Amino acid sequence: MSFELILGAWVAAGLTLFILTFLYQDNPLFKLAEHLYVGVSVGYAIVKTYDTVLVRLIYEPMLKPGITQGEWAKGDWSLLIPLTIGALMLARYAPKTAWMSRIAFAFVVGVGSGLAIPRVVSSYILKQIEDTVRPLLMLGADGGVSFTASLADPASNLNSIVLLIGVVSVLFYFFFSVEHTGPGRVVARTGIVFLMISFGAGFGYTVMARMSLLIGRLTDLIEFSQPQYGGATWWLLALTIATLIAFRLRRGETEPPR
Amino acid sequence: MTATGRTMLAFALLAPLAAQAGERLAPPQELQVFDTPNDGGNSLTVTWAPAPHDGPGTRYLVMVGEAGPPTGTSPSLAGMTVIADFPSDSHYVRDARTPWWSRSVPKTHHQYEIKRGRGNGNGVKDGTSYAVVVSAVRGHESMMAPALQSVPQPNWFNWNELNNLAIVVLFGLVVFGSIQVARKREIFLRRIAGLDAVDEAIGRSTELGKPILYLTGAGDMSEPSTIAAAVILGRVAKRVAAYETELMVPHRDPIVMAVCQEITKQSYLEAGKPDAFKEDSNFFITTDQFSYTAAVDGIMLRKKPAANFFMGSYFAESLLLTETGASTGAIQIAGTDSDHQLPFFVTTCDYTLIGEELYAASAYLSREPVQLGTLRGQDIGKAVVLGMLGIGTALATLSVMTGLDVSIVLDLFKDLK
Amino acid sequence: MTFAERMLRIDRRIIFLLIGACTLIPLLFPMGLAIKTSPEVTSVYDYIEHMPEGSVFLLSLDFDPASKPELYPQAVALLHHAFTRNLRVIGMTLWLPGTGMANEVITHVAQERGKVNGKDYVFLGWSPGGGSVIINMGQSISTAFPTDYYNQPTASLPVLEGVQSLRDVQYVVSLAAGTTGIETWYVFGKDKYKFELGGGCTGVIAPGLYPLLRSGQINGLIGGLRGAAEYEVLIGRKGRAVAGMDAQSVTHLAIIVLVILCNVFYLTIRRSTRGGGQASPAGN
Amino acid sequence: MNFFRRRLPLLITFVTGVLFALQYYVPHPVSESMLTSVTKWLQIIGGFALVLGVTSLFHLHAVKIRRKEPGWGYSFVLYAGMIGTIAVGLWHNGKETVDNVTTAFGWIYNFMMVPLQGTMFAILAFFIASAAYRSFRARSPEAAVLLIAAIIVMMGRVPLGEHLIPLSGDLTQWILNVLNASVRRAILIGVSLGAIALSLKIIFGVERAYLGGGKE
Repeated sequence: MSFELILGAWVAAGLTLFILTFLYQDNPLFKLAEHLYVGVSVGYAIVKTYDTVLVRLIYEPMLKPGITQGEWAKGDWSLLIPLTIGALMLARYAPKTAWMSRIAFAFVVGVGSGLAIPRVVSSYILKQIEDTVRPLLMLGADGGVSFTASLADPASNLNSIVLLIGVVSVLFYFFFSVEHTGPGRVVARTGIVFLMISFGAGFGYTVMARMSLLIGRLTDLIEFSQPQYGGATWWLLALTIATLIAFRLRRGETEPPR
Repeated sequence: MTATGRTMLAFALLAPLAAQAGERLAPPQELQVFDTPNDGGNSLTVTWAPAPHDGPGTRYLVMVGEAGPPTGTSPSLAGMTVIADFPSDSHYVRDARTPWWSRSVPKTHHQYEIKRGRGNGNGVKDGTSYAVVVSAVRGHESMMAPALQSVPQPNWFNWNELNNLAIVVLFGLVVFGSIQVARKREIFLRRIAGLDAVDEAIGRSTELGKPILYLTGAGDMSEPSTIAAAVILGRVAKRVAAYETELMVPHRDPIVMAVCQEITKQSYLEAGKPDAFKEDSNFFITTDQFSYTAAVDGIMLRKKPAANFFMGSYFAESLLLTETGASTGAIQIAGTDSDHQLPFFVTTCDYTLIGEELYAASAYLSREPVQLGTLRGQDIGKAVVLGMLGIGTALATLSVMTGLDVSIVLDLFKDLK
Repeated sequence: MTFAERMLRIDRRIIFLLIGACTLIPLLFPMGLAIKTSPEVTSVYDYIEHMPEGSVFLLSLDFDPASKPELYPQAVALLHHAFTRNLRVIGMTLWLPGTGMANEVITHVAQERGKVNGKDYVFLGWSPGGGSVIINMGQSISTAFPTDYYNQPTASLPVLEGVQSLRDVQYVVSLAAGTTGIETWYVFGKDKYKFELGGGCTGVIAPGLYPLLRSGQINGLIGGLRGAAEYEVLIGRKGRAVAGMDAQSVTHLAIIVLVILCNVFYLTIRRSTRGGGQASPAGN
Repeated sequence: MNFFRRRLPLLITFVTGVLFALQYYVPHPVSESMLTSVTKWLQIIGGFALVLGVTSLFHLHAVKIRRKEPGWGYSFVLYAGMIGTIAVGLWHNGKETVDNVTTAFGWIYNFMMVPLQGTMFAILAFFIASAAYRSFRARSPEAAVLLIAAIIVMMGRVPLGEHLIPLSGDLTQWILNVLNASVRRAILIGVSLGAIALSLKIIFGVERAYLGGGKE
């Protein structure tokens, strides 16, 4: 196994353990790893933005057209427009020119809002209404009208009714122009029950998500504890615990007894 | 398989063929060729009427070729290519999912769209005239309709989306209309139960003589939830000032902090306690998610506030904050529109303003016409949606029971392109 | 303080230890419980299974390292399936921090399957703008990504021959850990450019995607580690997700037991306080 | 100057907003090519917006180090991590792998960024368990409903749960597909109405919070 991989295993195992010390309490090891995390991810973002935006989206299409073909064969000077708008955005940092950044934000927010409106209507309003509006009875194979009550089939009539009740009552719960009294109270109560079921489902599903992350980290730690990595996890675990104890003792000395 | 079974199967297979054999093969009737409407060009549409001989045994062939100079005669078949060959019981107008207002041919007619793509070769180009021929084929027999010409071109409006545009315009009018109304007179808003919980929590902190912790979330000042959090902070600060309880507001965004500082100051002034206002009750920690969370958790454990408020937008840190807060025994009130964090707020907090309730609470407190008017406009929008769901379901059910065609109304509620 | 109260106030670090143990033990000693497949996952599998050879499959890996344990196994399974079916694969990401992982998973699986970069698959990398990237790809892929991750011009890659825009892509699957992901691909992509869309997501956002699944806006949904495990079962290639499901089983059960214990203690406390309140006047 | 500072931005928002909202309804190639150009620009501007977010962090920690505020040493670690990553990244042209060999930049990504971010979120697994034990109580009928739904879904999503109570799997499917879908749909419709109202207010200059930055 290469040296880089072994070193990598030690670093990764160490940083993982440092972060996990937060479970004991907030401490310098956690803070160290946490700040390193912010620094590295910001550095990563800067490098990627430079490579993608400046090199691949601006410099090459504009000044190095030879490497691409077709539409890109000629230098694309229209890219100066987004470059200018982007530069205006950065004007925010000098107090005197800060107002210029408004022009850039105005453009981005304007286009963004415009793009969003019709698409939101189409995808999140019409499409959702379309799928909720379903006949409450079904045309049977013999031409007669029937009612399907299977819970297992999401498209059954019974489920269409349940879905309709859910959508209507929850929409009504978020209706602020009428008091929730009389029949409104019943509908709003139904809405809150539906909301709670959905939150319960969300909680349950999220448990799986968070456990997966832990499983992922522990799987790595188990792998790094193998002899080919020099038992990195074990050594580092001992080191981390020793450091935590040392911090605890030192703090006990410096802090006056209560 | 039993003998009877086999006979029945054979009968079932033969029946349609026998019926078809009785029908004479005829050339496609009412053939129309026209530029495909509502599109960006490079496409033609052919439609023709269904025929009695339509069935699995018969096929339709669509042929296209560039039309020569318009001589008035029918273009020759040479130079035409077959671009489609399909069973005659497929490809109907109704398969294309268009609303009734943008259809010119009955739904039962056959329809085929000629354009570049899977198996269509290079398709057709805008501005060029094309001749199109459709023939019905059964076995070796074939009947052809006379060729028709048309020119594909791009269009300036997609009429299929008319209902979408209408919704945008009408909803816009409703929202701006409501804002105008709100500027002129009071708009009724139902009581938000969560606000009582806010007062109760402040009351309890005062009794215990412990501080109050108020968080404004992860968002910046452009997010509606952060604005709502700042407005509610104003209310909390006013109460706190009256009772002279300690208020702590740790921030993640410097601009939000500056705004909240102003709001807090104003609240102390209104409560008649400007001297009690402390500049450092609003303080900045860091922009980073987990450093911030660790620091706030530290404050909770050290200062043991009697009430924690979590307003605004939150991400994964929500649970780290509320779980720690719950362990210190504080009353916790949350308000957020971050729907994946709601399950955690609902389980770990004593009261939660769910989603739009947060905006409503803020509008209720601020009495600002724009906020109130928008809320009313959205309410009208919701009422219309509820109406559409009710009418739509009733009509769809009626249609199943009576066989009535209700698409004239239902198409309005659909997203058809 | 009663026993129930004391139990409810135990140091949370004891629970932390319990959860750590419940995760670790099944990882070291797997049980291998059978995993049932659900219709949501099967429909993604079936769609890929029935795509003709050489048709274009776009996999957008819209997640960051924080969601790696959930979505990485999904990506591995989907890529294995797509390469087995000899589809042309386009990889990309809308999430900057995910670029390295996305590149790694595609290269890794392609190597295992003996596929050649540029001929059988391409990794376009990351580009900022979210929805704008998708719109732009719908108009022209080589405008949105003039070059791929390795700086090869996209317009001349054999794998992208005849693929000018998203209209020429048959199936898109977005593996998403947040709002720039499946919804974005629907709103700015499928809605207009008419490819079929499938989704894979973390457990946190999965419940929020069911309205889109029901209305057919996405044709299937692979939810969290469970979804990944189901996909691994479907393609008959058990990996990290199936291995993780045992630990999931134990931790889930542990949490259910904790919730029940919490409520038993809570109800005893409530009953005893209520009971005490009634008993005292009678005792006087 | 007032025109450039106040009116011009509002005018730009109005014009671009209306133009791109209407673009959706116009299938003509002219409108499509306008969409292509502007979305290409937005990709690039999106890159600048990222830089904007990063710069404020940069500034913040620089101040902390200069003033030697408590914990400034950690800010130093942050800087070291950032500058080291940038230097290595630029050296390798921003590539994690070259010819299937991991570069030093890829090494930093694989062995520092991935485990650090992953573990940060893995902590939540512990907190969710502790919340389940300490605050997941049936305080009211609504809370009880939430609790039961959560238990069923937790059972139905794992093989062991389905093995012990076979019904839980189907029940989970039903909760997710029908009950949960209806709620999420209602929330989606409500939130979308809010989003459209907000976008319209921005386009017509009623909502101006986004302009921020820079005094009048």
